[in-house]
Amino acid sequence: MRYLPKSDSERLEMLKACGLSSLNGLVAHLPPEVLRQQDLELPPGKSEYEILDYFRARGDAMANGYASFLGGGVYRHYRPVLADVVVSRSEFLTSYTPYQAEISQGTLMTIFEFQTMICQLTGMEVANASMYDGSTAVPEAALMAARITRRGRILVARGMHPEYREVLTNSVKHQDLPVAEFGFDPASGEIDLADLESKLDDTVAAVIIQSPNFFGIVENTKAAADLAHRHGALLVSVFTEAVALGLLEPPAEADIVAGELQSFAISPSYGGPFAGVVATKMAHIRQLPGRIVGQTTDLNGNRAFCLTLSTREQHIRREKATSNICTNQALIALMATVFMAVYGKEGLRELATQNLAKAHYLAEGLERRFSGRFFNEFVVRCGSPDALNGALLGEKIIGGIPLGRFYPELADCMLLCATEMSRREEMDTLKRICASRSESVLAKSRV
Amino acid sequence: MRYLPKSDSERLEMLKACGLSSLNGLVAHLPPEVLRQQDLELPPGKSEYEILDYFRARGDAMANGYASFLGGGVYRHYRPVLADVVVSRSEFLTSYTPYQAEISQGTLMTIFEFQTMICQLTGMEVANASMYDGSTAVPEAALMAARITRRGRILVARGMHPEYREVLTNSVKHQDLPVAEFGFDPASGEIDLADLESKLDDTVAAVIIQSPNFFGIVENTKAAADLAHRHGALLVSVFTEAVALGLLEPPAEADIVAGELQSFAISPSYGGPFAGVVATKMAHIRQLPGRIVGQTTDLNGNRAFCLTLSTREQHIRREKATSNICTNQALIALMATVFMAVYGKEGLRELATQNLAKAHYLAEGLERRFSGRFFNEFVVRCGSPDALNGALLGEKIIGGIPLGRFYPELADCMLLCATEMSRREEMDTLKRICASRSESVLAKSRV
Amino acid sequence: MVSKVTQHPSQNEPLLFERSSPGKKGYQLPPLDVPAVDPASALGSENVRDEVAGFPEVSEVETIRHFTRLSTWNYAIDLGLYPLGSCTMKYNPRVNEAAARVDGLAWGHPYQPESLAQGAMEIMALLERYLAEITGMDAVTLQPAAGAHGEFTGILLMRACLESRGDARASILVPDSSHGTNPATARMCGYEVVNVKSTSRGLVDMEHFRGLLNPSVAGIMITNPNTLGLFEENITEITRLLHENGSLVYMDGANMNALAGISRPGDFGIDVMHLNLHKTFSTPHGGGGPGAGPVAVKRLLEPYLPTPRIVQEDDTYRYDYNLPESIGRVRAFYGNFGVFVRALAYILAHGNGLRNATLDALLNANYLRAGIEAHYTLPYTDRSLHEVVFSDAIQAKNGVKTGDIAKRLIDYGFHPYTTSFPLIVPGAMMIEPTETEGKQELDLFIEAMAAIAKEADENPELVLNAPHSTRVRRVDEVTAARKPIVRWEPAG
Amino acid sequence: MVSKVTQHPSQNEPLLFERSSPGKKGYQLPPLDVPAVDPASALGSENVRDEVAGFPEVSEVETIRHFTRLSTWNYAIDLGLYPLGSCTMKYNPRVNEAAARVDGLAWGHPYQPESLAQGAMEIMALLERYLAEITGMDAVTLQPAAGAHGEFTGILLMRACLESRGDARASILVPDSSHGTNPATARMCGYEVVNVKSTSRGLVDMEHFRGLLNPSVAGIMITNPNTLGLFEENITEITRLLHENGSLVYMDGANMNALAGISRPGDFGIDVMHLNLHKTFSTPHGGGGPGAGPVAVKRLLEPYLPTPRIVQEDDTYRYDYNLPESIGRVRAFYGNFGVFVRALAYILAHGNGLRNATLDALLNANYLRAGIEAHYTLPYTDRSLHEVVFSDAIQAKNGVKTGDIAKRLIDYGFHPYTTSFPLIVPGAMMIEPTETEGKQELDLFIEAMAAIAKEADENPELVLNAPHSTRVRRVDEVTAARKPIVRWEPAG
Ligand SMILES: Cc1ncc(COP(=O)(O)O)c(C=O)c1O
Ligand SMILES: Cc1ncc(COP(=O)(O)O)c(C=O)c1O
Repeated sequence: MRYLPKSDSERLEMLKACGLSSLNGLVAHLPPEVLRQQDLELPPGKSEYEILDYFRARGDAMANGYASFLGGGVYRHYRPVLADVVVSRSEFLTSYTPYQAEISQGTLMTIFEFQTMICQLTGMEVANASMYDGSTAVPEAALMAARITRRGRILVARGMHPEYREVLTNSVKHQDLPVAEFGFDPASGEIDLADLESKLDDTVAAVIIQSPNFFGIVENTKAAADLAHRHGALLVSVFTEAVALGLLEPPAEADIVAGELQSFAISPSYGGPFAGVVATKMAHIRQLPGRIVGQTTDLNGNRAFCLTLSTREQHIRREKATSNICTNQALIALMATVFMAVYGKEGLRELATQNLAKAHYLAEGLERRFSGRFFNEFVVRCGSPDALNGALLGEKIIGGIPLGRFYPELADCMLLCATEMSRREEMDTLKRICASRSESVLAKSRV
Repeated sequence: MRYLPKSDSERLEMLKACGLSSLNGLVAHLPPEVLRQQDLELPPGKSEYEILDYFRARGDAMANGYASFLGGGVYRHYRPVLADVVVSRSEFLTSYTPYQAEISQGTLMTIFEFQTMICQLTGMEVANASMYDGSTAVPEAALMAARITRRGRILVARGMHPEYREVLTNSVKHQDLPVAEFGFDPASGEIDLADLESKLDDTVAAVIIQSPNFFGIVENTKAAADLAHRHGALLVSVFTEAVALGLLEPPAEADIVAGELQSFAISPSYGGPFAGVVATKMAHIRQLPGRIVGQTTDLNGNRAFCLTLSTREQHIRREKATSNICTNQALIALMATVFMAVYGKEGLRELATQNLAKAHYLAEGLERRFSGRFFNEFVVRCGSPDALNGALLGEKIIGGIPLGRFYPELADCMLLCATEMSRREEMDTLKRICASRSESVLAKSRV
Repeated sequence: MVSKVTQHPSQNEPLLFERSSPGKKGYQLPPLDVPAVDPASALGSENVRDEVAGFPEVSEVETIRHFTRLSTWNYAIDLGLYPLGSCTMKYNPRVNEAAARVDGLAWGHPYQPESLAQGAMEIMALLERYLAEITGMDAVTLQPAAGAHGEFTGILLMRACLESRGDARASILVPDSSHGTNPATARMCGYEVVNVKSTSRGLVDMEHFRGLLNPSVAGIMITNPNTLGLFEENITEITRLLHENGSLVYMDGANMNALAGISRPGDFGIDVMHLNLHKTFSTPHGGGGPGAGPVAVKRLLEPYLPTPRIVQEDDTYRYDYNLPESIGRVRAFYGNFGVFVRALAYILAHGNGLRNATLDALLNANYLRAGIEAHYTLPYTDRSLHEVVFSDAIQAKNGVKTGDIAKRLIDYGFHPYTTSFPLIVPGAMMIEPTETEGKQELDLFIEAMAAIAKEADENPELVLNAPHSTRVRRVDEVTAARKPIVRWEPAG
Repeated sequence: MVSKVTQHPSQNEPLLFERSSPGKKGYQLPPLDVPAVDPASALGSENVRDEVAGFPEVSEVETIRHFTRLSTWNYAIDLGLYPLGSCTMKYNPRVNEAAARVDGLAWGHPYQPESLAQGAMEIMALLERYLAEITGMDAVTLQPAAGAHGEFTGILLMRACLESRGDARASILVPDSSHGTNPATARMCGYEVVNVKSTSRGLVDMEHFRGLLNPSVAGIMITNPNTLGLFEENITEITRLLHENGSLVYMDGANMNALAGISRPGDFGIDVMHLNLHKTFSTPHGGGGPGAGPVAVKRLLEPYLPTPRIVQEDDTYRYDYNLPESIGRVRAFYGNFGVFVRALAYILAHGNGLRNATLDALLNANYLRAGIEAHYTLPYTDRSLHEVVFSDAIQAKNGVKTGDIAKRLIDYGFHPYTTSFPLIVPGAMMIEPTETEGKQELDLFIEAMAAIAKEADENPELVLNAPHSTRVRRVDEVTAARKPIVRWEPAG
């Protein structure tokens, strides 16, 4: 087998060195009842050509050739060619966590750069090396806030991604950290500050908001922070669309920022692998979950980098660790790092500006459900989202995310997203179909 | 512009160091009549996304989704994933010719391995580092033979690839080296030894044959060599289908072997870049064209490799060089090297055996034009090749190469090729269409 | 004489920020095909930042050079043996990378209609089925993003099951040789951690274990083979006793590379376990991740698996969200799909020959053990499976610790083994070669270990100051932690 | 103090053959879906070999490690400045690699029907058009595989044209600063080579040149800017005189990186020229190739261009083989198509901004020149275009030659410049930075050159024995040539 670099004669020689005469001797000491006698019910091993053919055929059973206006936490953005080039370097792809600093400076320095750029984007002072994804970064931030404040309640905005909210609730459930929600303004789609205020008290560890929120709407982070802080709670600001940070004020008033970097050169890849991150103020660094790279010097006094503050982590602290996370999403975070390097200061802004323009072009003429200011996603009222999406599929367009599943009160709405990749013709087609449908609905209602 | 790593302020600073104040100052000394005033009539520079879109669209205007039975010097073979992985390494992709041995040992050692494996495959004792392709390797071999024998005439088999023959004739035309052809046996498709013998005399520098020849037929290299040698001429053996060497006796009786390695993990790529090679006996090494890597030692006595015998080459010998070749096809030869490493001894044989089986399956039931033994290509008589190919295109099959363009006497024939990639169903479809057409031809002729 | 490695120039490179200069560009966007929108008016000027201060400005060529140069400072599997115990650093087949980049898969959006997602769903369904077959379990969720996340999910499943019986119970048993994620996980699921001692042979101390069993015990998190590379010979007895106690058995499957095709956890009483696709199933570690930590369960835990689950109806796959007893999502979307593609590609490549890979992994570990045994202390001497743990006891007498020997291995051209784990072995040297190493590479490692043992004896300073050949010398981790500098800031 | 580079471990690796062991495999083929055929009976047993004796047998993981390790022994553009004069080692954009791998293009067969090849044909037609625009010529053939092959093609075209006038003539003028391929080519086309002297300013000696003109002169092969990086200021006069003499003018376009967007050869009297797509147009050198050497001609030479030519009719491209005056093919198929894709991608990226790239290339060369001038002899002092040629005259007094300085540059982390070319400069040091270098990298190079000049003065041995930091020390090229070992053979 091509992955096994041994000839049979080498195997025999090696067995001899082990005092054995056959491969079975290697497992002869296992209790007989645990030794499986049958072969695994798997097909015979395949060649790489068959394997590629198999996956290509599966790929063909996906949405090739469709335009798409899906967002909702996963965004279609151009992926600079360099991202794949860099992560395909064996030295990044096939290396382990950089515990041995002297032969891992490459990975360590890229993480240090990642941490720095996340700080620059978010207005925080320290970022970790990555979390599994945005959704799992949120409960980590919540737990962090609970440790910092020594309080035991979380308030989360209903405008945060519904799956993120679900993950949050499920994840902190058994750590005495009940999660309550506060609403959004039914007109603007922004957080309902009054509702938040009414639910805040001195047991609340953190208020969690997302901006732009699930509806694409830019939240008033400052106001939320003020409210939270007034009650001694922390503000956790969450982002799912990192591109927005190229244009929006950084959530510097927040105490913790948790987010998802999928938009930064990371393939949608049917939902993962992505890269989450948690960033905060230096005051809270010892409560951060996950790995952190720090700058130091070597024996000769030269600049060097290493993993640091590992006494927060499970491999040192076991049950007292800040998190159980071990493997993170390093290579994916590296893609995001390459993305940030490629776009840079001007590029990220131009990219964000293009997203803004595309989404506003798309929104023009559609019936927006909320009045709040939006970045590259927005909610439209469209009667039956499923029916509209069906009509769009006929034009090889994947429409928006029907919102009824997540928000029963928005059952007649869908979430549409446009990015720099959305083409004007596609958007025009979508708008045409929308218009013709609402006319025909109108026509029918007239009958 | 993203490929220009300078800011404007850096440009100014650098200009200052050159005693200039503007970029135009760099060309101010050119005669005014040569300075172009207008901009180039090119479109504005494009982003990488537009560039990729452009080429993807061009790729869609090709033969995606078609099965193909084309061969004739370019073969469809599986390409091991490692080939692209290796040649995508920056250190191979973006390095120059390894003149500076101390920082080029990687390239040098792979070429040494390439040369060795070519020798093992061909039965020769030395191979060069690569030629442009098979077709241009042939005139180089012819010129080499002329230098070695100090004779001035070439005999080439009509069964050699017609485009190779044309390149040969055109290339040696002005070096007092007339090229004459000898025929193939109209029944077997093999070289007509009698015709060859009749044309041989003591002015002939080389007899050039191809095996398997353009019709896919295995030639009697030994007999041709005997004849050539009897008249003091050299035998040059050419191959276009390197996979055949996994199964066929090496042309060790030849004095020079010239060939094309496209079959070894090199994309058909609409005809290039490919990798040619010339190999020979050690006695003739100083007449070889192109680069050669040799083994030597470094200052410390350790094994090292370097380009060697460069006194044969144009950069040293100028008009007295063995060839004018400079840039060769190193990276493409590296793909072939990786291919040979991946397949190895057993693999190349199994691959060749599969090709043999597929081609013989395809041939079964078709009307073969020649009786000679064939490897993975063969000639079928099919009435109108264009009409048959048209019918096949309707089934998304690209049929064979119509031979009339190259051999008027074979105007009712096409050259078909099957490789390990040819699928039984596709072959069955081709055979079905062939059969139904010849029936309908029969039917018509009956009317 | 180090025959594995030689020094060679390696390019220096500053931080991106130190390469930056205002106006340099590494990007270009296609021209906007819709009217421009003024950010301040669309978003409110108070919401629009002036710039991302400090963000780099570099060109494309500098970017590729930057990362290419940095890459050359790393060790990697593609460069040589990476014998990190417990990490299963095996060859990452490149065809898997190609598979994961197939357009329709890489650009698949998790919310695209199921009718346009059948390819991805089939991949997930097939991977679930194969993992169930390999582990001998009944059902699988692919959602968890890594091993620790799988543990978390698994313990939530146990908890849900116990809760459905009316009592979540209070504690989880964790052998003292276990990985740090185990106790950390138990804690995150609201359980107290109770340590189980190991015997002098390195196995669960059955007496101690029996003594710990009581009605408050929710279950155990057991690693088998354990982190010493030893098969828990009493595993059927252990699972039987726990089940009798009304407890459930979680297995940390990080060491499945020792069992695949040989023995199935489902057949020796395991109720729930995770797999590390980035270990056993060859997906690349990528400098720390990503991974995937699918959780396999017996029927009794199936109702609690996270939402959604994939179900097949005729030839069509669909998501089932209607799972009233489910613990719900542990992650947005469906998991690290790109990692699933790679793992499935790996399973397809070996197919029913997976057993041969396992046997080669065991052979390599035992061969290394045999080669090194003369020079280092072997605290536990039962037959090793996929890894072997030595201790630095002999060398420590000379002041040379496992960490020093590890650093010296670097000079010999190897990535070190895992140091200081498992905790029950003082000065542990935990070595796992995996099956994708050839004899030549292993022989060089044995040679290096022998040479270092000699150095530790004759010239300990040499080892204590290692590495000597790297572009940075031994790195000061203490200062790094004491005065954390965790981001670049402009000078002055 | 070398600030560019530091030593670091680099993996050793034997030859593939030394890794080989019978039975190891790196491949697997899909099962044969047709009946097996016995080779001996199908091919004749006399035609079937027993085995490929000596061929390697290695596994996949060993193969990738083998080539990955070897790769790390190389220098590369992606690692740093590669200032080889005359070679135009510029950044090779990675998007070009992606473009060349687009399925329909990479799998295109040269004989597939024209109706299924329109994509490739459009690419070639567009590239021809853009190259004609950039050079100011009328028609282009893409067939030649490299620069030298382009020269060969171009001189054949000249010859065909002259023959059509009844006299091919006998000789070709070649300036003494020309590249070796020029005289070698002239010779291969049946012409005698007549050298033209250079003046003390490094330009064509007009007096000598005029004296050489006579009716047997077929033409000239001139490089402009010449290999000293200087523009031939009398170029219009030269071309005029040749045309008056009934001769034709070939331009070696290897140095087009100095002219693109600035000056067009077609506008200063050139009749035929080649371009090196692997220089000016950024396609990767790949350790020696592949390249492509398109030839651009004026109308008068168009009838002779190789067959086939692409012609556009309405929206359709087709091949025209009916070219009675053509010199015929110089290569099978249509040329190095994959290289065309890359070059076109490059042109599309710069578009009408190509001029800016050229100016930056000139700026870089002049900046290096200004930085180095104080330390080395500059034999020709006219303003440089894209490259500058120094000589080792000062250092040679101490026994330190251009080759030694080159080797010492390696210790400073750079690939050397071109040594010993052009031949008219004794001890030449030919430096071409290209436009894709930033100021930081150039400053380091200047620093290194200054430091080496100092070393050559104060400690020549240090330079004479360089490089000191590489995995192999200076390589013995003399023995290599004296006793050629050009293939591996089994020991014993
Ligand atoms: C034994 C063991 N358990 C659990 C884990 C945690 O797995 P992960 O890193 O994928 O979260 C590891 C990983 O190192 C391990 O070795
Ligand atoms: C001035 C000059 N002419 C011609 C050539 C030959 O080009 P190629 O190597 O592409 O054959 C070169 C290449 O080095 C060159 O520098």
